[in-house]
Amino acid sequence: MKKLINQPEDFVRESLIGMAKAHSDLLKVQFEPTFVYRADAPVQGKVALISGGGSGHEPLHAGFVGRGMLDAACPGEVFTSPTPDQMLAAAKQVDGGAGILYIVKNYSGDVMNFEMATELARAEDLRVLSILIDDDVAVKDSLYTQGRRGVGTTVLAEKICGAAAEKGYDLADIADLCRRVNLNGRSMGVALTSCTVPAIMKPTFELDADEIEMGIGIHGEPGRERMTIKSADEITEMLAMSIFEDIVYTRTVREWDESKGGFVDVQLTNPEWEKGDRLLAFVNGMGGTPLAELYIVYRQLADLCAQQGWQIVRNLIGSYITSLDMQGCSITLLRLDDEMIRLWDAPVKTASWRWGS
Amino acid sequence: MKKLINQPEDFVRESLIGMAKAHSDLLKVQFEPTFVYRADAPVQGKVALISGGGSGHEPLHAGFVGRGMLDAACPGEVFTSPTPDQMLAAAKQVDGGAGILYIVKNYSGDVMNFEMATELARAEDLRVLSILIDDDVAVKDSLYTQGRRGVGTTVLAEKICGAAAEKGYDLADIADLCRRVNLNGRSMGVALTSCTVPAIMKPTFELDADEIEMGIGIHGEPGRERMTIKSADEITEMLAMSIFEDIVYTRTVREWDESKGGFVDVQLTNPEWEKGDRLLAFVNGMGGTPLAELYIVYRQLADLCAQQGWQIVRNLIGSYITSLDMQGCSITLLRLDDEMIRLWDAPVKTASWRWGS
Amino acid sequence: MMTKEQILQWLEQFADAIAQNKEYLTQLDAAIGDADHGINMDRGFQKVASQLPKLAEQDISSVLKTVSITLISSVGGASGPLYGTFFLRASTAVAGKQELSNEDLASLLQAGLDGVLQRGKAQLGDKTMIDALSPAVTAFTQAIGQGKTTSEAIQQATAAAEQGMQATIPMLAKKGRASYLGDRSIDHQDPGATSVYLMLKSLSEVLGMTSD
Amino acid sequence: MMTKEQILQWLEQFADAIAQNKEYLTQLDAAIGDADHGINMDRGFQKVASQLPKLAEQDISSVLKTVSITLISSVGGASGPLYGTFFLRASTAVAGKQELSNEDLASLLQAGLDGVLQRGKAQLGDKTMIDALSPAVTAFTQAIGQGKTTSEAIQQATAAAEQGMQATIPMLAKKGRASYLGDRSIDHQDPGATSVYLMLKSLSEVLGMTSD
Ligand SMILES: Nc1ncnc2c1ncn2[C@@H]1O[C@H](COP(=O)(O)OP(=O)(O)O)[C@@H](O)[C@H]1O
Ligand SMILES: Nc1ncnc2c1ncn2[C@@H]1O[C@H](COP(=O)(O)OP(=O)(O)O)[C@@H](O)[C@H]1O
Ligand SMILES: [Mg+2]
Ligand SMILES: [Mg+2]
Ligand SMILES: [Mg+2]
Ligand SMILES: [Mg+2]
Repeated sequence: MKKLINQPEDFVRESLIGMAKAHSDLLKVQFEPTFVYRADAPVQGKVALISGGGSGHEPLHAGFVGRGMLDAACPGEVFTSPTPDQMLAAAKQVDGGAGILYIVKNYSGDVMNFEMATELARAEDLRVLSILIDDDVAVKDSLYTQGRRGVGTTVLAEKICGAAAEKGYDLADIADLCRRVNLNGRSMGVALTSCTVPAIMKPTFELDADEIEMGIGIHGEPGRERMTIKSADEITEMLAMSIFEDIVYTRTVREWDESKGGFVDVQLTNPEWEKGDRLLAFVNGMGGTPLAELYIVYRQLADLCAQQGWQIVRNLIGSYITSLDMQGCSITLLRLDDEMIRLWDAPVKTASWRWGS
Repeated sequence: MKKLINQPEDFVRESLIGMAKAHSDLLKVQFEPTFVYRADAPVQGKVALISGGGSGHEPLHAGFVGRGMLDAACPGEVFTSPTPDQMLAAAKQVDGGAGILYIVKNYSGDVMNFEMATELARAEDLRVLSILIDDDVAVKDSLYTQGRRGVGTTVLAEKICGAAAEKGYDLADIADLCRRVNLNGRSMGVALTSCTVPAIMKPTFELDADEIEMGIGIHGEPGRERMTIKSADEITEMLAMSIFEDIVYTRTVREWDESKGGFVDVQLTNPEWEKGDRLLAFVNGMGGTPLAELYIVYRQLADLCAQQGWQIVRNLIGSYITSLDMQGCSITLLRLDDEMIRLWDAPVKTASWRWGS
Repeated sequence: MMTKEQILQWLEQFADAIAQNKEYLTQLDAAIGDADHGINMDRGFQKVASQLPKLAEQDISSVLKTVSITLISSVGGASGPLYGTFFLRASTAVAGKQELSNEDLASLLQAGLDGVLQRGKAQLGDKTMIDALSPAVTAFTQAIGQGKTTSEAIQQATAAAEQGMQATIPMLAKKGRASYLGDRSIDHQDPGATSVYLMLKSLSEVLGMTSD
Repeated sequence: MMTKEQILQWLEQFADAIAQNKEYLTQLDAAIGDADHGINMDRGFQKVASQLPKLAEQDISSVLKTVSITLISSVGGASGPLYGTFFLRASTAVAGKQELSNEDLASLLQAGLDGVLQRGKAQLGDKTMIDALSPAVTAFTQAIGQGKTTSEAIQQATAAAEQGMQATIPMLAKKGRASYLGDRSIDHQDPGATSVYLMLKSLSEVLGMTSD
């Protein structure tokens, strides 16, 4: 395994220095604790959006810092949740007086670290809420697992909520919107190859030359099932069917309750989808997948959605939430409403995503 | 080797169908002969820009069809030049009455096919000019070789000339501008792994676990030199130094002469660069390279340029001209002038590149 | 009985054990997680180890609190908050003490365990570090209740941790990343339970070196 | 002498030879090019082969022109325009002929060679298809000058093409993709020269089957 790196332990740091040099008009990078923030932060009167998680998923999250998306991103080590001090320092840096929303992918490490950060921030009188993204239908139940992982919907939630913050939504409304996006998003991924973590330089898992892993997350975790490679159309159908056939999913998550001044358990249930619903279809590359292959997948996905009676009214195709050099893809379908569409179309200007500005 | 494909011979076609389905607002796809064109073509009174080449370099070129960039792209089979009938049909489709420029990467196949297309188009009274891109400093001389390959500068020329066409430049001026961009662009690439062509499903060349290929093109051709893997900083320095130290390069190319009504030999020489010159630095991923690694390379490149007394005033970091699933990167430096900077900053709206609109 | 010096020795010993088992822990995590547990723990405990000389002047509770803050701000992942919370609660449990009686040590361990349970919401049998930590705390408390010496009690706790660690092998994971694997998590040893065993083992090595 | 039927047989035979050597040609191209020469040629000649039945009614020149257009619009790469030009010029050289005398065949080959030289600007020794084609044309012309039969002449041309093809092995490439390799192009046989040899070999097989 070969990589364009120097010392593995400098991977995250040097990559962020590169970002800072390349995009000084858009963002700034701070170390110890490490976070990336909008060059013009704090934006007074605007709700600040912060996300973060292990590195290795680039462009997520640092590539999405800027106008119309995130105010700050907290990168951890590769595939390792960042720490509460990073999240707290970022919150202080970008707080524009209208409150802060942490967008958190549902992994035990991320959840615990962001919970600690929320407690620390609240103790310092920062108005922080946090919303979990848990959209991976590969994880069937939440009773016997950590609950569904946060994957592709994270990207969509950051875009939509970022636009809402820019338009002046208040903190509670953005938190509601973020929760709604999450409840309407469903994802499923497949790996053709393992990824290789820089500090290890060996593939995280071994796959035979004709094997694939179905139902993977974004950290090189093995998936739910290993199978013989199939055609792109068959793989797309398996991914899409897992999403289409997903049953109503209910889980208990912890959210900060402002009136109670602490975390409370909240039960959330995904709404059912109905024929005629409008969808955003997101075909995501895992980092080592050629763009042309993603279009082959999209081609089949579009047909399958049409057969199910769903309308794709927006799409996103490219490598936005990756697992280092892994080959493979994930599909995310988000059921849209008018408000989400308006916010999706709003301008965005970040290192890795730009339109309308 | 595993890919998200169906039958290898359907790779290009199915990928284009996916593009057509995903981006019907931006582009249309035509088969037999195959080309991709702007949904609103022909744009009356605007010079039409057409490029093309073998497939496998996505997003180049089809991902750059749209406002502010290309009017049409002619995709060949994987790594195989498209054919003259594609180029002729595309020219007829997008001709807005102000002439057509073919932007051609310098490979024997592309050159010969585009020359035949130019002859055919001229025979049908279409006003076609063509400009060669030959920016790869890994190819030292042009006397004993096919001449330098067209690589990263192609992307930059398409953006800059696309903006010029949108602003109403006439055909001769755009051809001059395109030639100027080419003469001021220099590129050099490295492969960490081979790519794998869908029809073959075996790596094009074999590299040991600790070997890299320096001075590669974009078709999985072996490079000029094979060496042991080095750190990202050392690799970046080797690439950058090849560009910095490039001697004045002169070659003879064939361009269409409108007064003579035929191709003529033209001698072109790259201008020397001087301290204080303003550069666009483009760090390009070869298709399988994680974005984070490209930023590590950019970080070192920015320092090296500063040490040489050159100012990076614009940059582009991402996978824009790829070799299927190859891991590795290329660096392109383009010496800018005010006009190029203005055109670079102009709006663009294509499937894979969008800003300001 | 356990002195401040022994606390420092324990932390040093544990940091060493983590460093030596860095690859092993990471391999365990590669099988059912994301291949970083050894790297995470080592990053944190190298930092702890480098701070130990400076901590010689502080009292036990402050030492443990510094360890907690260091781990929380440098380990990340799941193990960062969990080990961080363990040492934070441990620190609070022994506030003001200059030396630890067996009862003090028991409440240190119990408080640490309670913190990890609260933070991680895992239960015994979920295939997590709880499966090593919880039996260890129970064994220690029982042993001192039976009048065993610190050294004997901690050796029984370590044995319980080892058994608990091994008992994770046939378990189906219900918390942490391994839970995503469903049945495929079976037949693998939990990395977090393994690092907890190393923590207990380091403690018993330090306490075994002295007469009580 | 060569009839229209033999022209059609030749094209069929060549298409077969390409199909059988598709992988071999591609492997040769993988070593010093981009691993597609066999695929390119086969794509074009499969199309040619499928058109042959429809061409039975046309004259020799029209057959060759159809082949040319088919190759130009389906092969792509470098070999598409080069083989396309070869057959285009060959077609023009035999315009109006119902049968080809040895002299007609010589001018067909010479015109084809000239077209490839003009289109590709390669010279003898540049390690391209020219290195097989040019000696073949010379050998054929010489042989008929010496009064050899068509069959004998084409066998000598084929032998010359084979030698020319083998002679590309030690050459340093100066045209086409292989030229980028510099010294590393040495010790590999040129794929285009190899397909040209197959073209001549198919021709001599067809002509060898008949008495002149
Ligand atoms: N909710 C939890 N409660 C208790 N322990 C947990 C929990 N989640 C994970 N763990 C422990 O953490 C270990 C993994 O730690 P580590 O690999 O450092 O973090 P991550 O899973 O974030 O990569 C697991 O082996 C398990 O013992
Ligand atoms: N300029 C040229 N003149 C003559 N023959 C050439 C020239 N360039 C390439 N060739 C021939 O074409 C062959 C390669 O054909 P092919 O692989 O189909 O095209 P490409 O190089 O575009 O992939 C080479 O082996 C060489 O014989
Ligand atoms: Mg981790
Ligand atoms: Mg080719
Ligand atoms: Mg882990
Ligand atoms: Mg080739």
